[in-house]
Order: sequence, then structure tokens, then C-alpha cells
Amino acid sequence: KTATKSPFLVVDREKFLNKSLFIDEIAREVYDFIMSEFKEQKEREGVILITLVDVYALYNKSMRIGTGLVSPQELREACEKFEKLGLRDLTLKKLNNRVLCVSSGDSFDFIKGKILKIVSAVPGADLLQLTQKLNSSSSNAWTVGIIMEVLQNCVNEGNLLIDEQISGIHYYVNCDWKIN
Amino acid sequence: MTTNLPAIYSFPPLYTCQPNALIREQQLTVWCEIIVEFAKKERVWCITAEGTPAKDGGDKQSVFRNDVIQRSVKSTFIEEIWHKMIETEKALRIDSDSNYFILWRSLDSWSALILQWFESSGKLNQVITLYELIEGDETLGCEFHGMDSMLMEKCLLRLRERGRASLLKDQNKVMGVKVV
Amino acid sequence: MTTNLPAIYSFPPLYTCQPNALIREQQLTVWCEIIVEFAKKERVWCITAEGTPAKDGGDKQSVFRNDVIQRSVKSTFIEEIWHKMIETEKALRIDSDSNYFILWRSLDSWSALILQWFESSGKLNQVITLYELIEGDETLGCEFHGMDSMLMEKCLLRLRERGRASLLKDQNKVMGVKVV
Amino acid sequence: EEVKDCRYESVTSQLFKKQNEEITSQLSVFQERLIAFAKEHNNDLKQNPDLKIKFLRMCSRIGIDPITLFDRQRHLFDVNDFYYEICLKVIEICRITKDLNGGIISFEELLEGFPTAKIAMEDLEKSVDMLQTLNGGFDIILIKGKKCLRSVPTELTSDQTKILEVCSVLGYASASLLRVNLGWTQYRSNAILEEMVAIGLLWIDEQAVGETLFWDPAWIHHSDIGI
Repeated sequence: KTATKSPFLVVDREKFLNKSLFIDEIAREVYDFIMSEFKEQKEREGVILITLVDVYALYNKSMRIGTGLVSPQELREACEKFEKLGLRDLTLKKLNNRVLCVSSGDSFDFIKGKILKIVSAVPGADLLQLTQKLNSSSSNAWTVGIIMEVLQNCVNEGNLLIDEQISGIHYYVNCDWKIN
Repeated sequence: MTTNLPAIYSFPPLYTCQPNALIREQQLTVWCEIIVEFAKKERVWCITAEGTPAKDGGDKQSVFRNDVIQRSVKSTFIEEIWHKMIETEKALRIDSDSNYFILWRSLDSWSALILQWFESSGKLNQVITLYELIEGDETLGCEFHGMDSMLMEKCLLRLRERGRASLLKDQNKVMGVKVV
Repeated sequence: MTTNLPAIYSFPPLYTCQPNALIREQQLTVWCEIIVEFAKKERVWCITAEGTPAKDGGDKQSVFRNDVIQRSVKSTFIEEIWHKMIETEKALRIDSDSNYFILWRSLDSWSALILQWFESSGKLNQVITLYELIEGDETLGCEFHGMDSMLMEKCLLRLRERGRASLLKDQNKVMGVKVV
Repeated sequence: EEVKDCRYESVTSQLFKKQNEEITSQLSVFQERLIAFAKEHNNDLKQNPDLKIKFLRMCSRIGIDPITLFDRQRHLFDVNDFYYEICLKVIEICRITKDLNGGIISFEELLEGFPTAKIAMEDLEKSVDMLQTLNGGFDIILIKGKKCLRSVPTELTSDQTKILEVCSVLGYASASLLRVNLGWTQYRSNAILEEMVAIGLLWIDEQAVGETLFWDPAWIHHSDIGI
């Protein structure tokens, strides 16, 4: 669907005099792609948060068919250039000290708050319920990759407690135990 | 078994080992309190590794299992709980059968209590059988009345270490005690 | 019956209702795919609740049973699978005999295909009997050739709803159709 | 899947007004010819970007996996495109299969995700290495010396790893297998097996003779399961 809506914009490595200019151009294209692909989410939630790995798959699949894919290295370098190019709404952030994400504003705190709110309303919610509730207004605003990382963070930090049953992991808000 | 136990006993995450180390410490403390509380209220001196009273019939239920909310502690976490019980001197492992004495009072506190009884009831300098001490009418109403005899031995050994008691043995089994 | 079905059809746990909610969702999806795939390959339009082709002799085996690995799906879980089939519009329950039509194409897709045949073979504005449509030489090689007549009726009703067909009935039974 | 179906339908109705089975075989012939064309006219396509784009978009629309247009000797565009395509596919496979396998997939299973292209284990390994730069939380782990890719945040405990190692022999583990192989008590085995079901790493099989079996979903693709 996205492939057809994009114009025949050729950002072809071979047309660029040097790598740096190519990366700049990719940075602009990736930025525009994310802003338009997640426009709805940005308007409704005010924030965007997506793992770099998912950006790699989505961007290449939607925008690069026919023009040659970008490499993981190129994508990373492109996203690292956002600020320098004045593309200020998105930055590269590390989640849980290990997973790189493209993020706008304080998206992490936002979705963390949202998850804690759902869990306190539905004690014992599992990943399936959380995903459904988080994305109830649109199909895939928050990717499972992000939801799992944020959950992991909540559990590691002690905001959420787990109840591990054979049916899956159920989450509860930690009200009883101090965490610092 | 759930009578008179704290409200947290009905909280499902209590039964899953929590990944956050700070929280797990508090969780282990809660479990130690629950076990001690349970043993004290039910006057159970000795509990199996699985959490059931050792000396009763086989139909007694484990403290680690809560049928009302259908949760039970996994054996790997039960081991951690016992480790904490030993470490905080709330339990004493019995070498012969891998059961545990639950010390809702410390050994020192028990031996002090026993000594007090000898003193206040004028039983110093006379031989008292273990049976009299544990089951006799004269200790009725004492907190140590009905104590497991092996545990009682350990208390009397403390008194001997302090030079306040000599033990009378028959075939390596303590039969009586003289407190001075 | 196992010919050409996906490899997971030989995976023993597929036949046990999985307690993990996330896995069970996947498992149900896999079962729906298997049933649809089976029906499509064997050109079976209608399947009993037990999983056997409805119109054939009694010796046909259920799709829910795999003799090679000696596993079969329990009836309570079969119900859950049918529920998912209905929910995802891959099956249609037949009120009269509690069998199911398997929709490897949706009703809309079937009616579009039928409409296309009327258009491309110059059969507009003339009465075609249900028999001609289903069993006639002119539809030989059409994907809908041999379709169950009750299912064909449902497709034609869709065309009527769109104002493209009028149905000829005899004693409340559809005998023919005129497509405009 | 849905999207692919729609495209397929529109193409079929436009290009050929024939019936489905015929079309499938014709399409596959057509696909093969396009692939052969691409490889033969590699240089021409390279020199004409517009044609290149149109050609590749057409291929994508009629369901040709771009990766089939490459082989290791002849590349369209950048030499590394082949590996980038593999990167893309690896991400997709991991995301799609996460709920089936708990987020752990062996390199061998990953290879099976490329049925239409001939890619070698070393190609896959090179691509997974390239992916590391994205810090996507895709970690390589070893189960009995075999490389696996973990795409979920939860790390395996050593007990869980031991169970997966036992599974790598017959496809499953059970309390009695763990007693014989690791000397574990029934209590301990059940605790860890159930914990692995909870996080989606094992599937339960209650119809085996004697005891419950816990299967590694890696064996979904084994055709030679021996009960």
C-alpha cells in the first residue's frame, strides 16, 4: 500500500558523489517515512516509539523496493544524523540499555505510564490483553517489540510484578514493595 | 491454612519469584513472616521442605499452596525461601529427615523461657524428665508446652553451654535435665 | 488426509489445547489454515463438526485426527477451533445439520468470481439454472464448478443484494438465476 | 497474506482471464522467465534506474521474492543487496514466529524461511552479523553448539538452556528424561518445564504414552518426528 503512494524517488547510492551525502538523503527519507507512517499515532498519542530493527524492515519494504535496500549500518548512520540535519522530532534512544529505538519526545515514559494504567485497571493482564488494549483504537500503533521492551523495563525496575502461570505471564502493579 | 495470614497471601505475584532483586528480598521476607506466623498460630514445630506440617496426617496442605487463588510456589523458589529462613535463623534444618524446625522464637529466647520456668516454679536442682517438661501438667500454658522433643533438646543444650543445665542421657538420647 | 498439509500437522502438541494464551492463539490460527488448506486441496465444500467431509461415505477420516503420530484433537478444543473459524469468516455454520461450509474464498470473492464468469462467457440477461452453473460443461475448470448448491445460493444472494441478480425459485428452492 | 492475495487476484484478472490452476502454472513460468531475464540483463538494468525500478516493482507485485533475483555470482545493484534482503527477511521471520517459538529460532529454521532462494548458512551468518549494528535485541545464543537467534528481551536461564539441549535430541523433554539425563527431581523438572511453557518456549503434548511431553517448537519443521 505504501509502496504505491510513494513517488519514484530515487535515492540511489550510485548517484551520490560521496557516502555522506547519500546518508544525509537517506536520513531525510527515513525521517519523512516514519513521520508519515506513524502520523496517526503521533496525532492521537503525541509520541512515536519504534525499534530500529522494525524501522529497518518497514522502511526497506515500503520504500526501497526497486531502488536497492539500505544496509543496517547505513540506516543507523542516517538516524544518528537526524539532529545535525535539523530533523528534530525524532531521536535515536537506547531502551533497557540494549535496544535502539527511534523516538519522539518522552515517548518511553508515555507508554510506560500507559501500560501501568492498564495494568492497574486490569490486574493480571497478559501480553495479549495489553497489546489489544494499547492498540484498541488502531491496529498496530505500538509494535510488540516495543511493548515487550517496556514491560521488561517495568519488571526490572520493579514497577510491575509478575505472576508466572502456565497460561502465560500476568502483570500486577507493585503497590506493596519499595523499590529504592 | 489461609486463616489469619496477611492479605498479601492472596496476591498472585507472591507465588512467582520476582526478577527485581530488591523486590525479591522483600518477597522472601514476607514468605518468612508467613511461615513463622503460620507455625506460631497453628503451633506447628516442624515443617517439611514442601511446606506441610511434618507430624500430622498426610492431608494437611502446604503453606506454599493457595487453593483459593489457585497458586503455588515453584520448588526452585521454595528452596530460596528456606535458604532465607535458615539465614535469618527463623528455621533450623533437621539433618535426619530434611524437615525444618520453625523458630518463631530464637533458640536463646526459648531456653531463656524454659530457664525462667525452672526458676519460677522451684524446679532448680532436681531432675525433670523431658516428658514432664514437654507434656506434663505443670508446663500447661507455657509457650513451650508440646514442643518437639528434638527441638527441646537443642534448647537444653544451650542451657548446658551456659553452665546452667546437665543432661541425663540413655543410649545417647536425652531423657531428663537438671537445671542449676 | 495428511498429504500436502503443513509440517506442523505432524507436530504432536498441535493436538493438545495449549495452556499458554499466546501460543493457543497461534495454534488456533494454524488449525484454521489446515482446515481451509485441506478443504481447498480436496475440494470439500462442507465438513462435519467432527472434521470429516460431509457428503462422502463414512470411511473418510477426520482432519482432527492424525493416525501417523497417533494424536487427535479433543472435542472441547475442536469447538474452540470452529469458533475461531466462524469468527475469522473461514467457515459458515449450516443451521440444518450443524455442518460447516469451508470458505477458502470469502462469499464476496466467490460471488465476484461467479459474476466474472457471467460477464466473460456472455451469459448476462438470460436464465441459467443452478445445475448448469454448478455442474454444467461451461463452468468446467471454473473454481466454483461443483460447489455445494446451498453455498451457491448464498453467493447468488450476495449478487442479488448488489442488484446484479434475480433468483428464480420453485417451492422456496432456488432453481435458476438471471444476472444483469 | 491478505494483501498478497488481493494483488494476486487483480493480476490474474488483468493478465490472464483463465482459470486458477492454469494461471498458477503460467505465473510460475512467467516468474521464472523474469528471474532469468533479470540475471541475463543485469548490467542493462543497472544502467537504467527507471527501468530497474519499474522492473523490480513489477516483480514484487506478481509475488516474486526479490531475493530470488540474486545469486551469489551476479548481483543487481550493490553487491551487498543480497545480504540486506536476508537481513530484512530475518527480521520478518523472527517477528512472525515469535508467538510460536517464544522468540528463539535456530539458524537452520531461519534458512527454511527462504524456500525460493538458495542461500547458504554463511550468507545467513554474515547477514545476522550485519544486523547487530541496529542493536535490535537480536542476540545469538548457542544450544548444544547450534546457533540460535533470540529476538525477545527475556534471557534464558542455565536450567532452561539445559532443557533445550535435552530437547535437541528427540524434540521433547519430560520429567523422566530430565531425571535420567540431568538427575533432576520431579519437582524441579516440573517447575522449570512449566515456567518454559509460561514464556512460550515449550508446547505441551498430553497424548503421549506414560507422561506429559514438552516439545521444542523448533521441531515443528521436522518431518521425521519419531514417537
